[in-house]
Amino acid sequence: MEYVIEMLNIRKVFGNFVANDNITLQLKKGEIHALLGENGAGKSTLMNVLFGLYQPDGGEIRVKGKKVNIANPNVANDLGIGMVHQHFMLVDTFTVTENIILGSEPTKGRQIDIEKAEQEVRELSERYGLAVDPKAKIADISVGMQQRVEILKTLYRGADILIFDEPTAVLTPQEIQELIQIMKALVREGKSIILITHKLKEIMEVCDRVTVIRRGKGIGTLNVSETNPNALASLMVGREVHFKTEKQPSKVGKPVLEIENLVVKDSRGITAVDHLNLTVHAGEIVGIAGVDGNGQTELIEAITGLIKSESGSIRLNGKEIRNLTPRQITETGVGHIPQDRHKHGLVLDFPIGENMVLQTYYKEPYSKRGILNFKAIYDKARQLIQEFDVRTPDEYTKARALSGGNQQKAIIGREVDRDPDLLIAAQPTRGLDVGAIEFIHKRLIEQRDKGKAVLLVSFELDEIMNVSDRIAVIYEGKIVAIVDPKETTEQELGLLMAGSKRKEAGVSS
Amino acid sequence: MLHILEIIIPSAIFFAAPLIFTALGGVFSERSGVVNIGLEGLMVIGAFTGVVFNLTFADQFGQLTPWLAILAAMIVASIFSLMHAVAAISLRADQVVSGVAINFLALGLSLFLVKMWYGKGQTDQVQVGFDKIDIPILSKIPVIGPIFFSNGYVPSYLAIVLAFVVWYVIYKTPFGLRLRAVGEHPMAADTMGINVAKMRYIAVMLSGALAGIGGSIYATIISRDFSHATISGQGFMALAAMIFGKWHPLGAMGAALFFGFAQSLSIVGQAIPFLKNVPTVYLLILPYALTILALTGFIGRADAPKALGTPYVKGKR
Amino acid sequence: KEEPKKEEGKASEFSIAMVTDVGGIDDKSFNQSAWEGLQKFGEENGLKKGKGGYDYLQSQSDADYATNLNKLVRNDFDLIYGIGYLMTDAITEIAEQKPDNKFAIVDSVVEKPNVASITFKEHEGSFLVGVVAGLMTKTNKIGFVGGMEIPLIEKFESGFIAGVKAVNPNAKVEVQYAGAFDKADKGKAIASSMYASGIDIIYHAAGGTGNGVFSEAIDLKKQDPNKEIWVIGVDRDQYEEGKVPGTDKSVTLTSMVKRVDVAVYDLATKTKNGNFPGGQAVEYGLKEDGVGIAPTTKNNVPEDVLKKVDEWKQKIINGEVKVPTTRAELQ
Amino acid sequence: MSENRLTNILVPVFAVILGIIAGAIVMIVSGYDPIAGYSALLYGAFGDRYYIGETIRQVTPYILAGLAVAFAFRTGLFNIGVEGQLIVGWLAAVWVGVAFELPKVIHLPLAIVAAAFAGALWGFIPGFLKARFRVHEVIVTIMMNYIALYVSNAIIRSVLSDQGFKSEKIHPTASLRSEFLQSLTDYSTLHYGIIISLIAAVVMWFLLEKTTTGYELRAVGFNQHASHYAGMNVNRNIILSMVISGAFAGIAGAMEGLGTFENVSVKAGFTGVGFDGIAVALLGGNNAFGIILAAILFGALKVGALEMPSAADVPTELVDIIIALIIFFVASSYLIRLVLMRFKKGGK
Ligand SMILES: Nc1ncnc2c1ncn2[C@@H]1O[C@H](COP(=O)(O)OP(=O)(O)OP(=O)(O)O)[C@@H](O)[C@H]1O
Ligand SMILES: Nc1ncnc2c1ncn2[C@@H]1O[C@H](COP(=O)(O)OP(=O)(O)OP(=O)(O)O)[C@@H](O)[C@H]1O
Ligand SMILES: [Mg+2]
Ligand SMILES: [Mg+2]
Repeated sequence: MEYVIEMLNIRKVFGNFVANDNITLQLKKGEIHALLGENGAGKSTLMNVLFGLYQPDGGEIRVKGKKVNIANPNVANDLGIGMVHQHFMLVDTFTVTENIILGSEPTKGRQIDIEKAEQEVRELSERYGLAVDPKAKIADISVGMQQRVEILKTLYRGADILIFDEPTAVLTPQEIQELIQIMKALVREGKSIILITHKLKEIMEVCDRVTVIRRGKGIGTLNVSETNPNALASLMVGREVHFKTEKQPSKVGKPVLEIENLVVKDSRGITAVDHLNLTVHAGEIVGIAGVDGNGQTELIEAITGLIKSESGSIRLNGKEIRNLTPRQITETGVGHIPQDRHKHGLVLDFPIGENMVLQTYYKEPYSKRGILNFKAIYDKARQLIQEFDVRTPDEYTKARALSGGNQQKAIIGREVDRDPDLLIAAQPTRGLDVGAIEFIHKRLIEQRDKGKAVLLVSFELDEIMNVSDRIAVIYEGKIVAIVDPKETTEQELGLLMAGSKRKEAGVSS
Repeated sequence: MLHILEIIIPSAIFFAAPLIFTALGGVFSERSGVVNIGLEGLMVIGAFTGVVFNLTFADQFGQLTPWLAILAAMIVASIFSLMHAVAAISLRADQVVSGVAINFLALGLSLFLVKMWYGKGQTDQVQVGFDKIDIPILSKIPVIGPIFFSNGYVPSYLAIVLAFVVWYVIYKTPFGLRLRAVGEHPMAADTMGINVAKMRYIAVMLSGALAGIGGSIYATIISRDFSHATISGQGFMALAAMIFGKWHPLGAMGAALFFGFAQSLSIVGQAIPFLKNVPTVYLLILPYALTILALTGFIGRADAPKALGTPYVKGKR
Repeated sequence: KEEPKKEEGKASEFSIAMVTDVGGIDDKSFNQSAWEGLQKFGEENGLKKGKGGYDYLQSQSDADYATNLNKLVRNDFDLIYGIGYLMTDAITEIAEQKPDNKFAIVDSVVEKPNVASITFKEHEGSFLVGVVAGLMTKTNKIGFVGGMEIPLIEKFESGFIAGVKAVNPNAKVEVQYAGAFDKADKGKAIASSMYASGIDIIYHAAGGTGNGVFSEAIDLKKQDPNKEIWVIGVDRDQYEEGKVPGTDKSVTLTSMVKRVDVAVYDLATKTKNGNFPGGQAVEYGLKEDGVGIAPTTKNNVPEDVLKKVDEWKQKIINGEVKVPTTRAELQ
Repeated sequence: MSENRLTNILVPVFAVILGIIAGAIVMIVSGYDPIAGYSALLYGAFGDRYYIGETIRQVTPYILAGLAVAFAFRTGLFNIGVEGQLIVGWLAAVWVGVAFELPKVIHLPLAIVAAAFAGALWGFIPGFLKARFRVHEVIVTIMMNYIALYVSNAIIRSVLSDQGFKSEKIHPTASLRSEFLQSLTDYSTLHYGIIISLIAAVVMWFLLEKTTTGYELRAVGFNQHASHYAGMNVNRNIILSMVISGAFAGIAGAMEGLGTFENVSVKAGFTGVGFDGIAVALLGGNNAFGIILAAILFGALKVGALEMPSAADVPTELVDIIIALIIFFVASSYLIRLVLMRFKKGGK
């Protein structure tokens, strides 16, 4: 059996914490090999070791049978190893081409030969079907294209062993399908791929074998054809996991959120939300399905007051809240789990405790006559940490030190605890493992069952289908259809999201 | 009117030249992600070295002395900037703190040495300086010639040429691309096999070299000696020029020229008849007020390199 | 460091010390002059430098004046000088606190019984260099560059203008203030603009800012050796500062010297002899040789002009001519 | 946790020790006697009650300038304009001190408030421009320093005196000086300002750490987006931060105007206190208690240095070198931490 990569008994320790405990992973030539594990299981760490970003504290690495010492990413590049990182490694202010050639620039004299570079990028992108605009700035292109740039970076360097660290977490279903096709094409070209993903469906669809790790330890490697999602999930979590969250039929009450003819422009002044109408009632979860960039972000930011809208009306329990300040809107009874937890959700340098009162710090009992009451704040924090299973050494730990999943649980705890009439959840489970997803879905449904309105925005069709009571499809800033999840299919939704079909009947509701 | 320009422009250029050199140094350092509040101190070192070299070797090197003095200032200041580099890059120091330390150290050390070597608080005056020149041919162009190409100093023109060179280096060469990448997203650069620390070391030392030139030409052309007051605030003005110019070499040059222009306007203004009765204070604050107005009115916000000020630690997210 | 002469270093000697402002004892200006006076006195009286002899302390900031003066009091110096008008308040205060100590202040007046005040008639000296400028100008345009707009510098300005006008009513004097004593770049820019506008003689009373004036004049002279441009120095003989490299010429036309050394020496001698003029303000003018023009003036100024200068000097000493000290008096 | 705190305290202590050792090496290398040098330094700072008084007097504005820099720093802003804010504060305090005749209980506080107000105004401008136009506060504060210098000089000449170079002395009712403190310290210029600056340190600590406003300011300093999301008025907080920072700086000016000098004179250049404040703040780790200690160190070094040339023939500049090295070692605390960690591991 020919292995292109062998990571044998790899051990990696951070301080006193063992992130990788004698993990073994062997990659065959021409296969797509999944690496599966909970958040914080040590997947990224293991791959960073392979890519030369970390040095292992034990074990050995062989590339094509030869023992190697990967001291830095340069060595990895030379060995033909390329990595698409979980958090994109792109320079926002550079063009696509500049990002791709960075570090091995073609030159003409002393100068970068940018025309030649663009030509090469264009050729490469055509050859692998990775559509990119070589002259576009990274900041101006979609997440999907950014990812294609990441892949091109590795191909440009001639990598034949590719590591994808959670590439699909940030993609829309369409983009995921495209990526799957790309990976298959790459394998046909003789490349080998390690794929990290939390989506078992994807593993079943494209992978040949899967290695499961749990809490830093290797659990084993299986052939995908000989296993199933349920088995994989329990292997990785160590217990039974339910994919389909159980829920009672909804008891729909009066309208809580009513949006009429809302118009919002994005930061570049282009109309992003275009005369949009939507109603969310008490006791229901409305899921917004749509391809990224169809106005979801602007819609939510307009409702929560983060940006100003042009015209229309937004009423909460009958009260007009359009263009009020975020504070006024929060106080009217809106909770918001933001899409970008690092940018909006948390003050990463504050302790968890202080983050837990980010919306309420100025109110009793946390503040009296302008003076903070730390006892009340940290009592509350301890209670939420307990209730929402936030894994942290203590409530004084900086939010920065928590893993993404736990940061997310903290935010959800904070928002749900305020018991808002309307809870807006934007991509609440992005990048989280199945266990954490299950937990968060339960919490959303709990809110609904308490008679609150929930507005869920997600690119994950699974999530939308599972959790929502009604699905509103957004396309080019308008709600183009309202469908019942029980009466629709992913195919139909996909078509609606692509704007190729309209379901006029539902629109007015 | 033309006559006034013939006075204002050359003096704006000579005033701006030290700022241009130093601000270009700042551009290198900060583009690589290292804050450099220490520009002032690096200029001090440059001025000190330039003057001391000039005084010591004037007899040996004759007319070549000021040029060699610049070279010496460049080398010494870039070695001095190594302290900032070590602290900020290898020792993960707070870059502002280490820059402030550079400022204190530069002034303290150079005055200490002046006292030791010359037995007094300031050096003697340098005897061999740069000559004022009219650029051949160009200075003969009507209108433009007398305004831009007469009565100038070679280093002043070099400063302007250098700004274009730096622009070329930063925007057109692989080195520049890597430098900017390191300042925007060091981890991305790292994964592309670029040695982040090395790039930053080079950038900081370049900033030392250029600030050294700035300081030494200031001392050689303008003050002609070195004392505690020789460099007093020019480094901060250069820092302001760099930010004003949005971390862009040509922008920094433009901003420095703008300062120079405002400064000489405030001086020539005192001689313009209808401004005679304006109290001096208005003319004194003119350059600074103009800068604030310009920033507010039409320059607007500037975005610093994203990784500016953050030490790069491998594997840290 | 000079070896103290042992046999003369008796403890009972009269000791003197001074506090400089931030300029230090080599500021090429009044601090340096004062220190020279002190040194001369010390050497002539066989004192050694340091405690019990003659000494100085340099201030790093305005806040140090009082501390430094007090330090000298604590070190039992018999006569303590504060050099510069900036020290007025500090001397006033400490003289009050230590009525048994003797103090002196230069360039300012402090009315305390234990303080002797030394001031200079800078306007008189400036008048003389004004006469030189008025007679020497070819363009009838003359410049004055001041450091900061304070009464002291106004004395220079007024006296100078009066001197120019006295001999050459057609000459115009342009006045500019740099706003600081340590901005050589501004001095240079001002000089550049003045020379470019046809001014051929600049009198500076601007300390370090004046360095810029010299550097501009020298550079212009190097560029075109036939150019007739001049600088008039201040406080000390600034002939050397004006030396054009590669030649034996200097752009320094003359200098208005202010003999702080003479005054300081004088006072020390009087005090040693038991004639401390406490509570008095001694003003040093032309008559007392406290101000005047530098001896090097003859290098660049012809005999007949020097003769005229002498005539005016006599008139001032005789009281025939009264030199204004402020712009108001100048009118 | 507590081990961490110990390291945090040890780091500056080591930095100071290393700085002093390095200073000694510099003295030896350049042929001076380090023991004589340091004895003179120590004597000049704490040698007798007079010197102690002078040291405390010097510490007073350092604390306030340090607080001003630190306050802005903690909220994500770099205030290089403390120098200018101090100058206008000084001017305003003396103005009130000269222009009014009031009972002390009203006059003194009024003068201090005026200084705080003037400093706050000087801080407001860069704060406002940053909030409204996103203009970088570093440039504006640098420019405002020069404007403060020239404008206050012009006002001293034309308003506070008749074309003179200094104002009249303030009325005793506005003075911070006291016979008692002077007799205690043998006529040093020590004044009650030290109490005010210590109170200011407590105020800063309390404001930032204990109040709702402080919570907002810190949040905005760390993450403007999250603060906006949480309903805070980001622009208001930026302005507020600069205003409070400026007020501290203004009060530092009042200490000079109402205590040390009791008047204000035309300045030939910057006082340097504002720039030293940056170093004090950084050395003090931007926290109130640390700033007090750093200011004491700074004040003692500065005042003590004056003794070195006459007593040990060492140039005063040596102290600047020592200060620089201390700051440098604090900045490079990572190194010290590493060594400390080694040490601990070895010890176990
Ligand atoms: N630089 C670091 N310093 C300290 N601990 C770290 C560091 N990087 C990772 N860890 C620890 O190692 C564990 C594994 O992290 P890793 O990023 O490999 O997890 P992962 O499996 O990729 O998780 P996810 O699914 O969330 O991406 C984490 O729980 C974290 O506590
Ligand atoms: N500087 C650090 N010191 C200690 N631990 C760190 C540090 N940086 C990262 N970590 C660890 O890394 C982990 C973060 O893991 P990671 O970012 O993979 O989580 P994630 O769920 O993938 O987050 P995200 O949602 O942002 O992708 C945390 O568990 C944290 O303990
Ligand atoms: Mg990961
Ligand atoms: Mg993750």
